[in-house]
Amino acid sequence: MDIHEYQAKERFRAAGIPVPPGEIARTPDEAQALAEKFGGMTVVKAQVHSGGRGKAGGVKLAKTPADARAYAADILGMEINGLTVEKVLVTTAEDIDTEAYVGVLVDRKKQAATFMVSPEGGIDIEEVAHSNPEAIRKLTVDPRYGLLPHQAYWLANFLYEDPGLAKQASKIVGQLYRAFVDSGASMAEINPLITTPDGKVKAIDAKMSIDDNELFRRPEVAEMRDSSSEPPAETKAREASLSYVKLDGAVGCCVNGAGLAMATMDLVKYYGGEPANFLDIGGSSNPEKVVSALEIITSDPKVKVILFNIFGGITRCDDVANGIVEATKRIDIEVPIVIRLTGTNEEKALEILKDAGFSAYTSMDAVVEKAVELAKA
Amino acid sequence: MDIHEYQAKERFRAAGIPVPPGEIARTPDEAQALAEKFGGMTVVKAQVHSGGRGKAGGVKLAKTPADARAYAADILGMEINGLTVEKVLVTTAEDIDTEAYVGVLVDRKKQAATFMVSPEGGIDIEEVAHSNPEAIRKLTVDPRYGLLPHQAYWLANFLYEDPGLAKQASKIVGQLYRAFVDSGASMAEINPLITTPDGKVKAIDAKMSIDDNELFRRPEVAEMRDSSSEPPAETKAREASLSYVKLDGAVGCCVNGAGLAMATMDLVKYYGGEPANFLDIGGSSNPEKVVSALEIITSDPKVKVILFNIFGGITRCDDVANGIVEATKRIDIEVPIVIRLTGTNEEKALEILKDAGFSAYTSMDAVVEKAVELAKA
Amino acid sequence: MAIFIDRDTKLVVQGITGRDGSFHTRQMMEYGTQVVAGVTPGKGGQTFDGPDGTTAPIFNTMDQAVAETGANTSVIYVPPPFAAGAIMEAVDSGVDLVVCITEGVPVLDMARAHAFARDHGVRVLGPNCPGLISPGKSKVGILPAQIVKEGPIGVVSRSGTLTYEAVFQLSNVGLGQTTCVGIGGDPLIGTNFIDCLEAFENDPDTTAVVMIGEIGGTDEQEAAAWVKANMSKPVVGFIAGQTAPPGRRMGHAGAIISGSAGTAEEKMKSFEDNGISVAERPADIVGLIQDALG
Amino acid sequence: MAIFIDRDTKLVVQGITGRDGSFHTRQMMEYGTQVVAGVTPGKGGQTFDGPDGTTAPIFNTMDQAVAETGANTSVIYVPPPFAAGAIMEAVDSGVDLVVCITEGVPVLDMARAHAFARDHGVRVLGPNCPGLISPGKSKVGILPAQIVKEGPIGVVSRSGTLTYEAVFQLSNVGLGQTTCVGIGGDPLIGTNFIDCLEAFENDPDTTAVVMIGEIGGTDEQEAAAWVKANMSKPVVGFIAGQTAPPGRRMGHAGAIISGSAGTAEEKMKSFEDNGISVAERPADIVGLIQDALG
Repeated sequence: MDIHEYQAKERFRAAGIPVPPGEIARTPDEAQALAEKFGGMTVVKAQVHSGGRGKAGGVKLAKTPADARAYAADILGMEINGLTVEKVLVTTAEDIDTEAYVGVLVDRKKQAATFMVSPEGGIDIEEVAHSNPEAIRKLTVDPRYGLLPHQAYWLANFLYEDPGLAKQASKIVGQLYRAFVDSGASMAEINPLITTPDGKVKAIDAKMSIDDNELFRRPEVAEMRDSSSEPPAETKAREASLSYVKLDGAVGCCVNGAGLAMATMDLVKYYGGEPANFLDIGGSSNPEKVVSALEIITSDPKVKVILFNIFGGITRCDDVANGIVEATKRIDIEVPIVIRLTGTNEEKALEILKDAGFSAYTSMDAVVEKAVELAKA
Repeated sequence: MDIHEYQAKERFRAAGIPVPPGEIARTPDEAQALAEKFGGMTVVKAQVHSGGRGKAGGVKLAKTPADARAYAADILGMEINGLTVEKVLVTTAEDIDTEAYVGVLVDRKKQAATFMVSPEGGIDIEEVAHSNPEAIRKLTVDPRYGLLPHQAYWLANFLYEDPGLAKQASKIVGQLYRAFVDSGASMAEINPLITTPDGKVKAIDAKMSIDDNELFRRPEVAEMRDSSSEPPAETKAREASLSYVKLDGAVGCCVNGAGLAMATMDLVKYYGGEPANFLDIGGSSNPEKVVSALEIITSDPKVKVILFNIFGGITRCDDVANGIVEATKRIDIEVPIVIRLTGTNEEKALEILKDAGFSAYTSMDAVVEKAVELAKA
Repeated sequence: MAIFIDRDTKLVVQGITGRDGSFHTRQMMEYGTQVVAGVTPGKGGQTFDGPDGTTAPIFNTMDQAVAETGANTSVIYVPPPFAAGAIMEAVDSGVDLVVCITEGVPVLDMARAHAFARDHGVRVLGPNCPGLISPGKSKVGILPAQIVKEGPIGVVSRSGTLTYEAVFQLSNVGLGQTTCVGIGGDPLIGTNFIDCLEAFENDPDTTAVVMIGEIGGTDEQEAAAWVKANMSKPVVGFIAGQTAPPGRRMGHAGAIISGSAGTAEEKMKSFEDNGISVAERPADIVGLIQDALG
Repeated sequence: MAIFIDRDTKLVVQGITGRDGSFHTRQMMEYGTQVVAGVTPGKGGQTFDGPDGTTAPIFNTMDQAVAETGANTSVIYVPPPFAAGAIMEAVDSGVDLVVCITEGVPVLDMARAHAFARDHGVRVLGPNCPGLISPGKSKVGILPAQIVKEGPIGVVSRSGTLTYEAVFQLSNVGLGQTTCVGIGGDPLIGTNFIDCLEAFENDPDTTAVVMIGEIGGTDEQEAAAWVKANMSKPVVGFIAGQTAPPGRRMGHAGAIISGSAGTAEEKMKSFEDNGISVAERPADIVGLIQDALG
């Protein structure tokens, strides 16, 4: 789960990281009031779960409260990568001497939290990792010991030669790790970490992703979820415990298992179609879940056909077939449905489906070819 | 640093361990008032840094508030192993079904915190460890992982067969470890851990020793020191950063280095005398420290002679000699002083001492023999 | 022969009294897996009733279960908040292999649990994996027994149902399996492709290997390099997620393309560069294996 | 030869700019120890001025110090709150030996630091120890150089000044030392008696060993059993604290008799039972060594 910059900054502040003052505005008036309260120049920043805010015009430097108001009016309601901006962060503008990068994420290969720091801030760290790896210092945190003081200091020394700045940065690295762990994060980033002309080190941007699996024990973090910033279909899928990702094609996919679901999408493409979504309904034959899945898929007006691809393993195919038949009775569906069902009790299942008027297949390739054909019709 | 039962119980309560209500009384009236407040039967317990309270009559079961008053009157002011009781803990009396033991201390050999638990509670765990080691289950906590849930449960299962009791005890074991670590303790003990007829597990006695080296970062624990419960000379020594332990003999010892100080005491005994104290003045030649040391030693009326045993290493002997001469000028000392000084610049030092009228030696055996002779005179 | 589990596998089921645990324990017992014990804290002393009058004793702790039954393998069906703890308990108990089926375990919990397992030299499979099956010998986890068949092919996969798809097709043409291993869809897993490939390479009964990867991470690329350097047996590979968008999690916590790393394209290229035959569709796997075996 | 340090020892001093650190660094340089670097965070780039115009560069981190100078040993004079961290930094930097002089380090800090050192295979001496000296070769720590002398006796001790006493007497009768090691007076120490005895046993130049123990713990008893089982060279032992009362800490954090364990009587008996000559007084050590060497 991604959280907004202003939310990540709250977590950072709680961990002691120096973050300039800033608050959220939902209207131009609020933005102006905040700019007046802070005094001096401010920055108005779109709060949206997307990269490239700056390029899209979602970040503006305001000289006066009136400017802040005007920029907020521009930014609120703006669409950035398909997401509507509903909130802006109004924060004081800082004098910037240098910009650096400090980030921590879970490294799959090292199987542990890993820091990356670079004195080149405000950049795409992955790009720097490729183009100029010497500009990055990496450190994997041994989960048995946590981040040790000398490790934080070692990272900080890569950023600043000045002892005073290095000392501040060392503290911030430790605090960032604290915020990362205490938030159950999978990624936390300060980009840029700035120095000011008067020798202070501060975080002026903040990014954090939370491990969804940590949310059950961190209700205060779970509350940070902003459903307004994701497609309604994805919200509904999450609430129904379905894995769903919206795409652009016409073939609505409903599959059991994530790997098979991806392979199904790929096969749609292979046969010349475009998948409308990724959707894993899991191992359940529960009609409720199938109903939710169908509602989500059909809420996408681009969908021209619905494709079920079910591999019955422990779950018996006839149970799943009954679930599908039951579910389709409960909701009106105007697009054709094709179904592939194989595995345990497959013959029984195919009969049930045919009796209910569905096209039933046992071969994955056959059903996908059919679905693509129907989508083009 | 040992802390009192009531203080250990405060730490335990803060960690969530179920401890029956109890408060401190300094007068019989206060004890009666507390017994009235708690209602029912109470226990009046001497708060003193000594084992064997119970045998000495320092723990009494009071049926009524009047009883509590009477027992408090008996116990307050009582001497237990040379220490005067100044406070009693008044606590509710619990119905006891079974008694068990749960303790954790730093094990030198394993180099880590180690739990010992036994279903035989209210006992001397060291005695059980010798007489019936099978009645004890031990577990060393890997400092890299801390106490893991299954380890706490494994210990708890050794105490109770009943799943409900084991579950409670498992939680308490975890909380005890938390209290131990958060207090910077070197030892924490619940003895006994009881079960009540209604199936509750509770800690009705508590013991904790704090690692002196942790106190600098735990002011709230450092404040628990009760100087009234130690000999004034030891308080003074601690404040002067001297290691001092009072003993019963007549030869006051003033030595640089803990090992040499112990060896000096042993040699006093070897030559037929008895040491009055252990005292390590460290590597300093600072007259202030020597003054404090002399004041502490001479405050003991049993002392008949003062013996300096100094090995000059990095510190030069002449510096130390000057320190001793300077210090003895500042305070009146009525007992003879004999001094052994050897090592760097020893000749110069011996001259300084002889000029100031002291018996000066270079051999440890010679000076100790002389001191024992003077103590017997 | 087979890898990781065989007829000597003596299994403890952690969370045996739960809904999933009890269901799959019966399935495993039916298949012939030696389920020697179950563990559910607080239910020690009770007995688990398996199919056809078989039973397994239940213990409070793994320590007791292993001491009393000589178990050498454990499988975990406990809920996510307790799964990492259950892994560490199993590791501590002295078993050789711990299979964690549970999905949704916090990743930082797993960082600690994997470190603990490494420190103790114990193999963990998973978490968030379907387990493994050595046809005709033993089944540990949730893989459907009816689709497998004894034979010479090793199968290793990050996915569940996609594995069934591949195994089903292999079995249908008579190509049975030595062992099918689901290594799991999480970002931090205990046993990776290389571990399995190495075991298959060393298993005299395995003649060829099917390796099913997906987007996210670089495990497949490292495995491909390992295959080229160390593997004498033919390997056929498939990657799911060619149409997955970057930055989105595709069901599995580990199936996410971050930046330029972990795309299906990159993985398939790496397979090709290292001599692994790449199946474009799941349906192509069988043909490629048949080609490889001549 | 000698143990642990010799002419090849290249030393970094952690806390070189502090009062104790700078004083003892000069002493070590005067003795001829190769002090190749110092570390004080924030003072990197400065230079430490040693005796007779010698200097040593100062770095911010151990990492830099080792990379730039090829140091293989570190000695620590930083205050107690930072000592365990300094040990871990040194361990991480790639040196082979870390000597911690600092007294007053919290014991739970040391439990972690010792675990870290074990994980990295690095030897720690101390904390709360006087260090060690290989006469004529190298000195690391605070032992007074003027009392030692080159020769064939190994000395290992938990105490500081009591060691000086013994070494002084040995030197006075011409019995020089291969290495004198102060293992420290804390309850948790990185290098114990057995480690030193084993090193002395393997050192061809050492012909006999003096071992000075004290009350508290059971290190001496374990060492005695080890001597009987493994040691061909004669060992003379002394134990301080025969008159110490139980339950009281005698200066050193580790010098405390807990219950029946750790009394001087028990340790002396253990020495006798395992063929170690026991000196009743420090003054007897020399005679016993002379007897042992014939």
